[in-house]
Amino acid sequence: MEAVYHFLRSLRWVGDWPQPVLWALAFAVPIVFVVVVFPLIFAYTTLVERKALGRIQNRLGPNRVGRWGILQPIADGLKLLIKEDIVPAKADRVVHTLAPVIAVIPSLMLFTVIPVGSGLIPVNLNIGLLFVFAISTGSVLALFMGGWASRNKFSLLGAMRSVAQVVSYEVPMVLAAVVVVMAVGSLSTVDIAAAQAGGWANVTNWFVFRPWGFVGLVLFLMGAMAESARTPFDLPEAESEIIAGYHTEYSGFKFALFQLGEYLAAIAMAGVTVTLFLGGYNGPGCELPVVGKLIGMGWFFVKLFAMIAVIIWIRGTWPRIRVDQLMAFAWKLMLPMAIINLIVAALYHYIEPKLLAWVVSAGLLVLSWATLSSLSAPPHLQKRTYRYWA
Amino acid sequence: MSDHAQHLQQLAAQQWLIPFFPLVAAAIQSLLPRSARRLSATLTILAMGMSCLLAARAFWATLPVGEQHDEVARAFFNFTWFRFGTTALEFGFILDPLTAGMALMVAFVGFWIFVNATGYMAEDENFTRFFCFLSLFAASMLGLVVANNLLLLFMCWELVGLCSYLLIGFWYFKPSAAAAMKKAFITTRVGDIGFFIGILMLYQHTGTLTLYNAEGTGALQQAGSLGQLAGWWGLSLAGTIALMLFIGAMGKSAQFPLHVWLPDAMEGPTPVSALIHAATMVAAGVFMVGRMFALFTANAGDWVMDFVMWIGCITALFSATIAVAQFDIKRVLAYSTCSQLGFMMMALGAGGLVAGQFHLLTHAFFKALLFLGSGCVIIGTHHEQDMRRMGGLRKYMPITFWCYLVGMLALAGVPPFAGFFSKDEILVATYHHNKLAWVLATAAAFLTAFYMTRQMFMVFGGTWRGGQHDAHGNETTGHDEHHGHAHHEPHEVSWNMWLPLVVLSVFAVFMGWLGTPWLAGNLFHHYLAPEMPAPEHANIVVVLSVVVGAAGILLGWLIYGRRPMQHAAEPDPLAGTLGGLFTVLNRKWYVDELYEATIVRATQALGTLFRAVDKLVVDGILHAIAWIWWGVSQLFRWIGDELIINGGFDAGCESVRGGGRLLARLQNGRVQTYLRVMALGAVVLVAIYFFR
Amino acid sequence: MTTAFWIITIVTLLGALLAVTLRNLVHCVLSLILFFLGIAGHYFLLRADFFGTVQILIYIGAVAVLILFAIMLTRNVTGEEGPREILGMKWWSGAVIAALVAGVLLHAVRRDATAAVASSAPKPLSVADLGRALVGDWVVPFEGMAVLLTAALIGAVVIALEEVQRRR
Amino acid sequence: MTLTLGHYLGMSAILFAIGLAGALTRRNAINVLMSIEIMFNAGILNLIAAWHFRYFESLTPQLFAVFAVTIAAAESALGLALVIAVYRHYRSVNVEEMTALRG
Repeated sequence: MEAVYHFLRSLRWVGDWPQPVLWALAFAVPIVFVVVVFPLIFAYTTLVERKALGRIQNRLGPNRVGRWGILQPIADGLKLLIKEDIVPAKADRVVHTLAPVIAVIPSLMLFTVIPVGSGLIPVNLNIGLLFVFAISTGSVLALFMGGWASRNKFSLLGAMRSVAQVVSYEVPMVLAAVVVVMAVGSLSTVDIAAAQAGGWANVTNWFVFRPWGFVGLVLFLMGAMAESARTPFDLPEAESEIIAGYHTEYSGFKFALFQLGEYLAAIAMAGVTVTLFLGGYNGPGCELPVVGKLIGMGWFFVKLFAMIAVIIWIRGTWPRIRVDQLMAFAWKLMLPMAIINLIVAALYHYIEPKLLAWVVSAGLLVLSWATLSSLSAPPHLQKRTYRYWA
Repeated sequence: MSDHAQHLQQLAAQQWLIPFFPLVAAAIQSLLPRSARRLSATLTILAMGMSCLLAARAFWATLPVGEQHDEVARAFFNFTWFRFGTTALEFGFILDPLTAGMALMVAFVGFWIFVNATGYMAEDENFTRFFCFLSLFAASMLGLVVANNLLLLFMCWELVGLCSYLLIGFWYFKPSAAAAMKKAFITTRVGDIGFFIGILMLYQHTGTLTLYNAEGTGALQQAGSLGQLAGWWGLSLAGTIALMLFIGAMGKSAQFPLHVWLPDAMEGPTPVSALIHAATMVAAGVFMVGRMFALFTANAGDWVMDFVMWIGCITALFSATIAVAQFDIKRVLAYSTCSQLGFMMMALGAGGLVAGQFHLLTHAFFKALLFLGSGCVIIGTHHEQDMRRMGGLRKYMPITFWCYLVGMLALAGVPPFAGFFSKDEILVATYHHNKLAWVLATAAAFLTAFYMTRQMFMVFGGTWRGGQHDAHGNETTGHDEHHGHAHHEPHEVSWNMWLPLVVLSVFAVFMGWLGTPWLAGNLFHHYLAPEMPAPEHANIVVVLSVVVGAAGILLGWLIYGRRPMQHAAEPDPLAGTLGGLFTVLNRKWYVDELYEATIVRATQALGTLFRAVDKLVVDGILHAIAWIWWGVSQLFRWIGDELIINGGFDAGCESVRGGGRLLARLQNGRVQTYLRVMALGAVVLVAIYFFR
Repeated sequence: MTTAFWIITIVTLLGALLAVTLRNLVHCVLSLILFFLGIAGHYFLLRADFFGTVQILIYIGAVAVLILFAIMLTRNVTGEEGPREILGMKWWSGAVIAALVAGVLLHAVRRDATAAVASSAPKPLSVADLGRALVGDWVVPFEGMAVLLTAALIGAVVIALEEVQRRR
Repeated sequence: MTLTLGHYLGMSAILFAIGLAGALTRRNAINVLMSIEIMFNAGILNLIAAWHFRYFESLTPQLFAVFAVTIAAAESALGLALVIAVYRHYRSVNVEEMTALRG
């Protein structure tokens, strides 16, 4: 915000305008940015996703509207807008209507604390990361409200699944992010991004290149995917089990809002992951005086799209897991791993030749991962023989 | 500040270490598994040994040296525990002769009792728990002794009570033990209410609970000015507070109306009886009175000192009479303990601080010795406690016998032994103060000698009467050695049980010389209270007490020694002489029955009443209304004399019912009603605060 | 700031009022969430950002979700209550008592001279300072809290599981 | 009109009273718990307001608030567990029916 203000002041024509106007503009720019750019990213993410899934599944994907289906998202949007908005007769009308709105708001708010470039952040909260976690829990409410208000047992099942899932994965996810907070000593996303500058070509200082950072990234990404109900954690809307989960009874624009909220949350979480572990806007050339900011912004979006691609790739590759597997995975593998990761990060901080620290903590993490995964592995099932009598 | 004073100061700041070791031991043991028996005992004994060494160091430092002949060596260390608002809560530790002597005694006697306990409890499966409790007890008792703050003292006082409760009921699966633990806890709690009121009053008027502080504003240092203010019941304020504190001491030290718990406390394991109910905890009341002595003597016109003396005197005589007619080896000792505590209280009340504390110390040694001896007897005779089924043990358990004899002679007040000197001091002090009390005390001393002789002869004299069956008597008595029943024969106990007896009997022999005026002046008096004038000696008292002691022993020999009991079922020879009185004594003057008939019954009646009221409520409003309507309709249906009478009766019932219902509606089990009343109460309180 | 205060206050009071008066349990929880949001808003207004986010994280993210779970596990999932005896004896007495309490509290606030202190716009709370204090001077209460939370967690699990195990 | 501490105290007093009214009148145990949460929050808000207006140089109010929030969280978890246990036992969450402790 301040950065925008100073930029406006430095412009020849605009700089002489009265200050309140400039401030208002400075306010408006990030808001417009958030409200326009990210939904646009959302729209084309859906297209990319459908194309990519199509390729993975040996199909073509959408290719009818415009060249390479490039206008497909717009067509989808129009279709959803003009569809009839149905509220089931027994449904709780108010809550039913409120739910999609609430689904979108927290997702949009998440973007306010993600630095897309050096100094380019809508709001620099000194507790940005905590804000992310606080806000991201809000989405679960929307899911619950939508599922509960529909008065449909599949919707309710989906809602309850989503609540349980989010509550369970919140814990390891937060713990995975805490290692970064420990390393940086600040909850501010700006500080976290800035702390990863430097090193060879602004790359080697990314936290992902520390053993604990890599483990943190994996854990955080899994938690984030569970929070935003992406495959393989899409139990709340498992279409083969409970039709479409919490949004079974939604149609038209409300349905679109739900989709929007979910995708925005996924994108925002990808953004947070980039900020926390992948160096944020840092990359070769981002330290240059003037164009550096733009280069940094470019790096940020490159990484963001890479993360989105990874998420889509995972969706196309993995099957959905069962409910008991879901819970066991969170509590028996991710949580202990996150706690061990915390300890290892602390060790890393205190062991002095950093190369030694790197080797030691990597070894510890691999060891504990091996132990934990063998402990939480499903029991080997014996060959069952079925006898048919009585 | 001289070097010596500085050294004392340093030691005072380290006084907390004395209770610290047993506390740590207790904490560790609470986590040990049941199987860690050896470790547990080792920990307890080691911790106690550490405490003992520290206490000895502190004791050594308080011994009078060189120039400081005429003032008490007292040092204290106070610190702020926490503060709320502007009020700071101070805690502190003290080091003066009273504390040092008591701490050394507790640690030393406790150490040997722990050693003995390893033998006594060897077969118990809850060995670890036992030693955990013992350690906790030792910690809280030592904490009580070193406290320089009445609140800290009270906390330890209660902890000591808790440990006593836990240890009396150590075998909680025995109904009698469970009853005894409750009785002990509740009875002492009655006294503690008085103690607590005293503490609150003291805090109200002095604004501090620290006993001594460097500014001279400690609670005891203000005793003189408190003595000038008027209190209740014609006492000075200091006297009133002292009276309240004494009520607490009465509960803890088992003085006359509150003594009932101590004999029942013998349900606990014998080392517990030795440690808690003879040597240390029951002495805490005496110690506390001694510690707060400045309050008791603040105003010479108060009757509180006489009260203390008479309570002590009555207890001494009263318990001694009961002890004469008991058959349980431990109960005799228990009543004897009551009686001796009465002696101590009497001495304190007669102004003999030194005499009381001296007897406290010597008594701790020889009574612990006697109790441990009785524990050895009990183990040696395979858990037999009835003296009628013992006898002849002198032959089977020689070491125990000789040690027990030393303890008995010390308790009976035979000249060279410890008890003689200390009891003598008490009698002298009483003689100077009040002749009647002295006569009664001498009578109690006579009884003491008598019942101890009786016990000696019944337990160790004569022949082995164990293994007999009361009614049949078909097992012969005189030929135990020929008997094949080796299992029933008594045997000497293991070394870890008799070694403490030997050590303690050494003290029981020689310790009295510390407090005799015949040997370089009264050393103990000089140590404890150099500023007080030593009491004049009175030869008649000494002579008479020797005579009385000898007479008691002689009488005991005449009745029990000349012709030993042959059968366990034989009646006590005394019973024939005393007739009905013996039964009365055997039933402890029916005090328990009296309490049962009055206090317990009244409480139960009150409980029944409340229950009845509750019952009415269960019926609820609906039933009540239905009843009224039913009555009314009856009235209209049959108008006749009989029915009118009936109806009138019903109406009477209804009115009672209605009253009960009104009261009991308050307790309807609904949280919200309670919350409602709470909120209303809060509103009323705040309103009073604003609009008073 | 004053305007913001009044707006947030209205939201907060509305949330609280609805939470205690609405008949549908789930609606109550949703109103409660509105109330929690209002409180969080107040914290942000008071420059206690940390507490604002903590309020959202703990109360909305955890407590409200827990309550929703409890509703789903105990009552009919629609959250409907039985018919209400509106303006019954209980309702009136409760309201009167609450009003009395409010009156007494408000009177106390009015009487208190320090209540007239205006904002001095302190610098926002530093989380780092808070953290240092928690593991510094306040480490013992902090550890105590950790123990309390663990105990509450285990206790809650035990209480809620009891019946299941007995049935086995 | 400037904003004073009194505004906050008064508002939280009213919130507290609302919570109390709920705790007193609602029949559903979960509702009662929610009302108690309202009272808790009113109390914690007081702490933060006191920090803002008077004790901003001290960390104590916030630390206190941290502990209060922790206790509130523990309380609600336990309370809801109890509600569930009671429901399993009585098949009801109506506080008026939980009268096993009646005298």
